[in-house]
Amino acid sequence: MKKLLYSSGITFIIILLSGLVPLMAQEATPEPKPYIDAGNTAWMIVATALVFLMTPALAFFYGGLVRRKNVLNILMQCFIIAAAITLEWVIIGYSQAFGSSEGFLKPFIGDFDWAFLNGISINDVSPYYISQAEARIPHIVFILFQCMFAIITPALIVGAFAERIKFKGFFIFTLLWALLVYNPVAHWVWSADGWLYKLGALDFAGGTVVHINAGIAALVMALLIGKRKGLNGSPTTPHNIPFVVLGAGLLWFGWFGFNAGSGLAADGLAASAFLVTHLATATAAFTWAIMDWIFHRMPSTVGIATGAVAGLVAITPAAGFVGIGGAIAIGVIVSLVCFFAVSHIKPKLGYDDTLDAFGVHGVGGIIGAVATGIFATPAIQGAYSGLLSGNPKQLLIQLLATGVTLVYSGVITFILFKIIDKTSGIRVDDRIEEEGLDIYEHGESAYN
Amino acid sequence: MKKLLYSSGITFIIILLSGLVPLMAQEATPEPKPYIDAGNTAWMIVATALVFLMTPALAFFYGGLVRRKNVLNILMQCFIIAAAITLEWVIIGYSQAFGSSEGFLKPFIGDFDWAFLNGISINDVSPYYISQAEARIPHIVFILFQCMFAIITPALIVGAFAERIKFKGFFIFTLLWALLVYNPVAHWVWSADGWLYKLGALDFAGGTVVHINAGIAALVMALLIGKRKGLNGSPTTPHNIPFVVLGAGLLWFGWFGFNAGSGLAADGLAASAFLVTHLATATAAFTWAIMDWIFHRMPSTVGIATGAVAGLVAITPAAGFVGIGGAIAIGVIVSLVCFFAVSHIKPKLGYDDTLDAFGVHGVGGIIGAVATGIFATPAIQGAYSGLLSGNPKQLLIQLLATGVTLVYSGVITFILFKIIDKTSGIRVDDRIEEEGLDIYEHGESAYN
Amino acid sequence: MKKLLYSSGITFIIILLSGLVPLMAQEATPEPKPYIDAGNTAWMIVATALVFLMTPALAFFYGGLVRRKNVLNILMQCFIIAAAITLEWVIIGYSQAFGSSEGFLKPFIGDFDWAFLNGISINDVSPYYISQAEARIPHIVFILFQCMFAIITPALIVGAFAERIKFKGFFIFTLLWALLVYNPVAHWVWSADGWLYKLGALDFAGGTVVHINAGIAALVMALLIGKRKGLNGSPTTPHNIPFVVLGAGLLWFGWFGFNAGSGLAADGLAASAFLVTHLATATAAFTWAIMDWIFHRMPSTVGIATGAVAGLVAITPAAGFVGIGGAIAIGVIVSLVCFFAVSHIKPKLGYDDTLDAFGVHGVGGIIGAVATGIFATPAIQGAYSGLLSGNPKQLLIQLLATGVTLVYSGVITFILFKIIDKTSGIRVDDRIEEEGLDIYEHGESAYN
Amino acid sequence: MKKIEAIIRKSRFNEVKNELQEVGIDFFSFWDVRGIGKSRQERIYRGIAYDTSTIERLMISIIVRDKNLDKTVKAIIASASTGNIGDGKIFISDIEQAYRIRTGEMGDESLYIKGEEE
Amino acid sequence: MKKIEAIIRKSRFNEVKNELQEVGIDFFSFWDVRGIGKSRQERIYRGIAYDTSTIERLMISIIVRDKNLDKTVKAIIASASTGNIGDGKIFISDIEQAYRIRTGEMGDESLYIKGEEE
Amino acid sequence: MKKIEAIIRKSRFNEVKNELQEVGIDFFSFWDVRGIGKSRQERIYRGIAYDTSTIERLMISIIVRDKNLDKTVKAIIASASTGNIGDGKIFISDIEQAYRIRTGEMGDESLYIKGEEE
Ligand SMILES: Nc1ncnc2c1ncn2[C@@H]1O[C@H](COP(=O)(O)OP(=O)(O)O)[C@@H](O)[C@H]1O
Ligand SMILES: Nc1ncnc2c1ncn2[C@@H]1O[C@H](COP(=O)(O)OP(=O)(O)O)[C@@H](O)[C@H]1O
Ligand SMILES: Nc1ncnc2c1ncn2[C@@H]1O[C@H](COP(=O)(O)OP(=O)(O)O)[C@@H](O)[C@H]1O
Repeated sequence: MKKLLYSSGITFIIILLSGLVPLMAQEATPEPKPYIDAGNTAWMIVATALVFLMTPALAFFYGGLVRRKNVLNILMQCFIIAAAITLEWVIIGYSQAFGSSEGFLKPFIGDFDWAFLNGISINDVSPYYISQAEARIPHIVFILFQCMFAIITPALIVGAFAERIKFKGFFIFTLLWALLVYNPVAHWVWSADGWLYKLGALDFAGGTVVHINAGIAALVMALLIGKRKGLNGSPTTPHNIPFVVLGAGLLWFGWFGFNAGSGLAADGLAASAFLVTHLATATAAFTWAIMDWIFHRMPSTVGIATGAVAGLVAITPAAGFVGIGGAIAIGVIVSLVCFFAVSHIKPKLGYDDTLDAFGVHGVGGIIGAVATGIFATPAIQGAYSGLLSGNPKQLLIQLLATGVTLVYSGVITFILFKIIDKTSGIRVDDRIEEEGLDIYEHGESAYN
Repeated sequence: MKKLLYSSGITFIIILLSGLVPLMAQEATPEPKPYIDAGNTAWMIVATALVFLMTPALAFFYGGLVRRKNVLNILMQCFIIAAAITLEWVIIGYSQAFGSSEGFLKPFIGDFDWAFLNGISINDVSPYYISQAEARIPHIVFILFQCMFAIITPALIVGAFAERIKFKGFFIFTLLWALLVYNPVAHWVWSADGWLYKLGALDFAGGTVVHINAGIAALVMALLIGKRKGLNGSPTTPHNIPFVVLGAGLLWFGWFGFNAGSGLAADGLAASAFLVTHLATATAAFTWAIMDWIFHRMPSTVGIATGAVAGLVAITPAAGFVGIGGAIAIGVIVSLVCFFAVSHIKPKLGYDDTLDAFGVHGVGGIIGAVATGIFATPAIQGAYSGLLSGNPKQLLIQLLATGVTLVYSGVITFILFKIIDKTSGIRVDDRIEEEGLDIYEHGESAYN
Repeated sequence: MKKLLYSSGITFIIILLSGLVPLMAQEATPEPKPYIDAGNTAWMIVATALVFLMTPALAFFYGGLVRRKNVLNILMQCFIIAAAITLEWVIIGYSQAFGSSEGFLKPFIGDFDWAFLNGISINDVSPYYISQAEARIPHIVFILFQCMFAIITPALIVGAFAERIKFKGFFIFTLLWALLVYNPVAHWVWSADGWLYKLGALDFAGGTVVHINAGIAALVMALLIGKRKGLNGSPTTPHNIPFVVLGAGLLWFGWFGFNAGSGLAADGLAASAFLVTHLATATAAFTWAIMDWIFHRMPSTVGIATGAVAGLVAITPAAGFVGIGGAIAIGVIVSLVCFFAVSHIKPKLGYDDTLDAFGVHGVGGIIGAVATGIFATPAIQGAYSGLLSGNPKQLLIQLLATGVTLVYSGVITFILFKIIDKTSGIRVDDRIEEEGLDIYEHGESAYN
Repeated sequence: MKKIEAIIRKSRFNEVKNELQEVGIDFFSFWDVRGIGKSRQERIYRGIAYDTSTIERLMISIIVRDKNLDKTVKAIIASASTGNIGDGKIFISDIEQAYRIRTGEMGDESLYIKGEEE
Repeated sequence: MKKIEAIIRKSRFNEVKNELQEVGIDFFSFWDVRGIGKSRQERIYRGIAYDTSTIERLMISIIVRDKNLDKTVKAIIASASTGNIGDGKIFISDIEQAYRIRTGEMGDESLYIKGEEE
Repeated sequence: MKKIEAIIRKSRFNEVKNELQEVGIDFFSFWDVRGIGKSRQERIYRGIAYDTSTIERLMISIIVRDKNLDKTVKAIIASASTGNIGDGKIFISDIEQAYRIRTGEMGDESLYIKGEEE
């Protein structure tokens, strides 16, 4: 924690000193008359559905990794997140994340104007767009697309405290975290008013907002809630590896919506994002298999699935900015780093991040965010370039955005944990941990 | 049964008395030159695939809930429905449901003109459309989209008589039911000639045609086939709850095609239908979890999945007519009512609707159909409003459509059961019920 | 083998003799200005994702059929194919399959111009198109769509040598096979320069390139690697039939992208391809169930799932050329033939094609390729007709393409096997076969 | 001490469990087994029929003090029987020694909770 | 009466079953077990190797009348053996009493169907 | 020879396995069982609560030569105990005969590998 604070502080200072903070505001050029285009809408509706599917997919990816007695707890957590965050998003979340407000708060959080989607009507054109100025999608589709991102982000955290958290404590945490962490950070990075956005931070599909954000929260939670009993640090055996593969397969599938949808149109940019997503994922999966092969003389299924997810995570922020070379580089790097983070660093540091939510999503997200600053090329979107295209500024901005997110999300998560721990309690009794959360927290057992 | 007949009778009379049956025929305005639009077609092809996916999804939802010895029987039933109804639909079903005929039968059933899709060629534009008069989809896409509805409807019924029906009897029943119940009712409600359609009954994506229709058939079948042996009314434990969640997750995913596709275009209406579908489902799932929490101090996975499905069912007829307020209201109401229907009323009435096909789809469908009459708002489609928008007529029409469907489907189902029971037999021997249908009806066991 | 060589030789001669090889080159008509159309792009992005999903789907279809101790090995093989072939495709495969070259090699293989997708930029329009000359998709989408085909083809072969192959040997084989068999054959049939394409061979979505190609390789591998130990030819029981059904359901779903996407546009042709795909599959599934019913007095789940896959395979090459009559005929024929191939011929010939990769994909692909030559009708695409539409030439061309693919793929597979067997070894030790590949090849067991 | 191993129908489990609790048997273990029985049932695999009929049963294992043997057996027979072929069997064997892991208690003592003796 | 418990390879099950039927043993129960053996096999979990080698075996439990003991054991040994390490074990113990749940029959009688005695 | 059947917590399996190897017990079989215990836990099904509390345990079955009985039992008690209710039980019974399927060896001999005797 300390180190993180420290290094992100330094980054901040560097940027200030070097006067590198011109407002490279990507201001909307005055556009003729935006209209709803059926082709773009068709794609974005489907992309939204695909991103929705990622939450059940994640539930299976995680659910297969835990022990048999805790699988329903994981599924239940993912399911209730889908339900509750949808409500939260419609009621207030969207307004806070993507609405605008006045005065001091403007760069930091939206106001309540769009609460209950107030004033947004069926034929409104999306005010947000990326690659097509006129042929746009309905505003409602944008809201829904973003809703699915708001859902999956807290679901990622679940992996860190799996097998030992009280359902009630988990639920309160998730709701508060969505309100106090996700919505503001989304505003910073993606809202047209957001300060990181105005600073020029690049995050195509959610490296900062989704993965770093969730990853650091996961780490903090894992550290605070403590290790599972009686394991002495040895990993538990996944109870159903086919489910892990099913989850990974569906994640890969849904992630095409996540990344290729983030251009908000069905065009060359979507195609490019799809390509680099697929390529980086394949590369990362393959690299992980090679590492397994080298270190253990055989590639493992859980390993290759983990590698694929790591690749998906890392390419996410970069998907709309990098080309084939960048994609392959990102795939190789993320797989190498995550492999060691998970297999060497974690055991040494000795925290119990049950399903490597930090080791894969946090680490992968950081790599992706930084790599975006390195590999972004104007060949994809003319306006954006990274270090290797002669724009070192971008890298610093990416580091800043990463650092800020780590600090903010980490600190608020810390505070939330402490409050909930003191009030409703957050860790289950030993007996429940031993006998399994499924029976004691949900009155069910998975297989009968 | 009696009560239902009675109350729908009353409704009928009320409507007749109050002279509320003007032909509010939504006649097609003379349109310039409809053409096939790639954007709309793109979306509708995908929507069709999504609705197709709902049948395997349902198979897993149901299959996970039964006991281990009967899971293949459920999967097999869903699978053969997909196969056989597709053939039936192409051969004759589409023509009867959406074709027109002459004379007395015109409002009730189509003729054989489109049998074997005769005369429909590859570049024909769909004669059916909802939200885009000119930019339409190919006729064949409409046929396929409707084919998937024709498949899933009888598959829903499967839940009622699960774990004790002869495969042969089931198959004959399903085929006859499709011909004698599904096709006519679809014609009444959705064909441009249908009498309920002309009356102004609103059913966006199948509350009446799909869910009420299947739900009441399920109830009648459950009552007639009798309880499973040796349970004394206590529920059996689902054999694989992750499968239930997988099914629910895929249903939720596929249902976006079902509801957002029912506008037959990729536009604001599709977006709105998607939004209210997602919102009502989330609300219903969340409400069910809360009920579990209140009544049993813990939320259950099967519960939240059931709540989600109930929400999906209830929003179906309303998806193209209600706004956010209506969606939330529908989600809450359906969850509360179904919760009590399933947990309190069913045990008291003592019929054995194995997987609550009636308790969820029948009850949910009725709530949805009625709620459409209450919450429909001209803010979504200008031409349609419900009670709360000052159009009480609509509510009566919805009640009428509901009542008529309940009576018609219930009576024909009753007759079909009796005939099949007398001829090929419909309930398996005790020994087969005890040892499981998988081995005795299919020569297989699921897990080895 | 001998017979095959023989008969395809004869076919060749017939064609030469009858002078039937005019260059019926379907040359691109000079088109105005092709542009990227959002509607077509929307559909093709989704179709690409759907075809991707087929590989995990296949993994479950196959994985459920093997014994519990080998399921991860199957999943792992499919997963690493997805990863490695993606890399191979981007690096060199696409260029070889769809690029052009100069001189003698032009009709047989592309050169390295497009290696690493060199020179293909984000807004390039696809040079390949089928049904829309101007409103096209991005080149990158075409590359990705084809990438998914390149992935699933070697994955199909996996079924033949399941439960007894060394992972290393398998991996080397797959990579070489992709380079030496898949890429050239794809070039022959689908590249604008390909000799079979120029000859007029019809293969809408991959009957020759995908299914016959993989099927014959599967047969050769099964023959060469030998039977599994200790089975005496009796089939093993599938360890998880619900997984088989899940796989079959997802395959059916994904195949809509495979076939309806192969027209590369969202139009009437896509609709028609979707229709005949769905219809042929339903027919084949139903036919298989009837066969089971007749021969064993009960229809089995594995049977109906197998029938569906057989139907999907057979309709694949024909999907863009045949109408409803052709689809039903193909469905019935493929199911009858595959039923006997799998249940009667295979046991008699006594080779051990573990999961019937040849019996279903090889046989089904041949039937489909031939049936295309019989049933192709100008009612679908004006330029193409088959035997029944008065064009017997087409049938001969189809036979030739089939024969050539059988011979080429068979021979190269044979050579590859021999080389790998001699060098790195290809069959696992008896002990590993007995205890399961999951533990000894991947260090994992599926269920714990 | 005696070990009672009963192979029963899965569908009778609830009845057996309740009946055992009636007579004061609170602890036992059970697991799924498959039985080979006389009535062969054909299996089908892609059009090939082969014969491996197995039926699913539950194995219940109860270790009781000698004095509780009779009533336990009676309770099982009463609650597990349907009168149809396939009701299963009960086998009795001798247990020489028993330990409660938690406390290390041995013999009869390990089988009941002191002060709760029925 | 004796209880025969045999731990065998899963892949030999069909042979064992057929051989048992040959010698007239029509009823038995079986279930999956895992065995700990000497040959350790490494497990991998996300790059961490750990050691928990277990192998899958089938446990077969047959209760026979004393006179059938020998032939049953012989039948199992003959059919389950491959000659390689890991073929498994057979253990014999005494059964004091047996009941047929359906009829309440006791002892030897409960183990065969009258009139069908081989 | 004696049969040791121990019902232990799944979470203690690794400890037990290691401890057994410590004392030279290299072979045993185990499988999942469910236990009925006193502490009832409510089950929920779609809003209906019903009572069927079962807990998951592991059954370990070890056949040892008489001389190894004591140390094996001690090893299990030492490694499987947590001191909380639910630690499980150990039951000892007699085994009359044992065979090694691979070789046909009988009795004590079948239980150890010659030349490796500890
Ligand atoms: N001798 C035996 N040894 C082991 N298991 C047995 C034996 N006899 C019966 N069983 C088990 O009991 C189950 C039911 O017994 P069965 O003999 O079919 O019932 P019934 O006594 O009513 O005819 C069988 O499937 C098998 O699992
Ligand atoms: N003493 C024992 N107690 C319980 N199970 C045993 C014992 N010895 C062997 N087994 C079981 O039998 C299986 C195979 O036995 P093993 O000794 O490896 O074969 P072999 O006798 O051919 O060397 C083991 O995996 C284990 O499950
Ligand atoms: N008499 C018995 N017969 C069979 N199994 C038993 C018996 N007593 C306990 N068990 C098994 O042991 C498990 C744990 O035993 P328990 O009595 O709850 O532990 P403790 O001795 O610490 O109170 C039970 O769940 C059950 O599976």
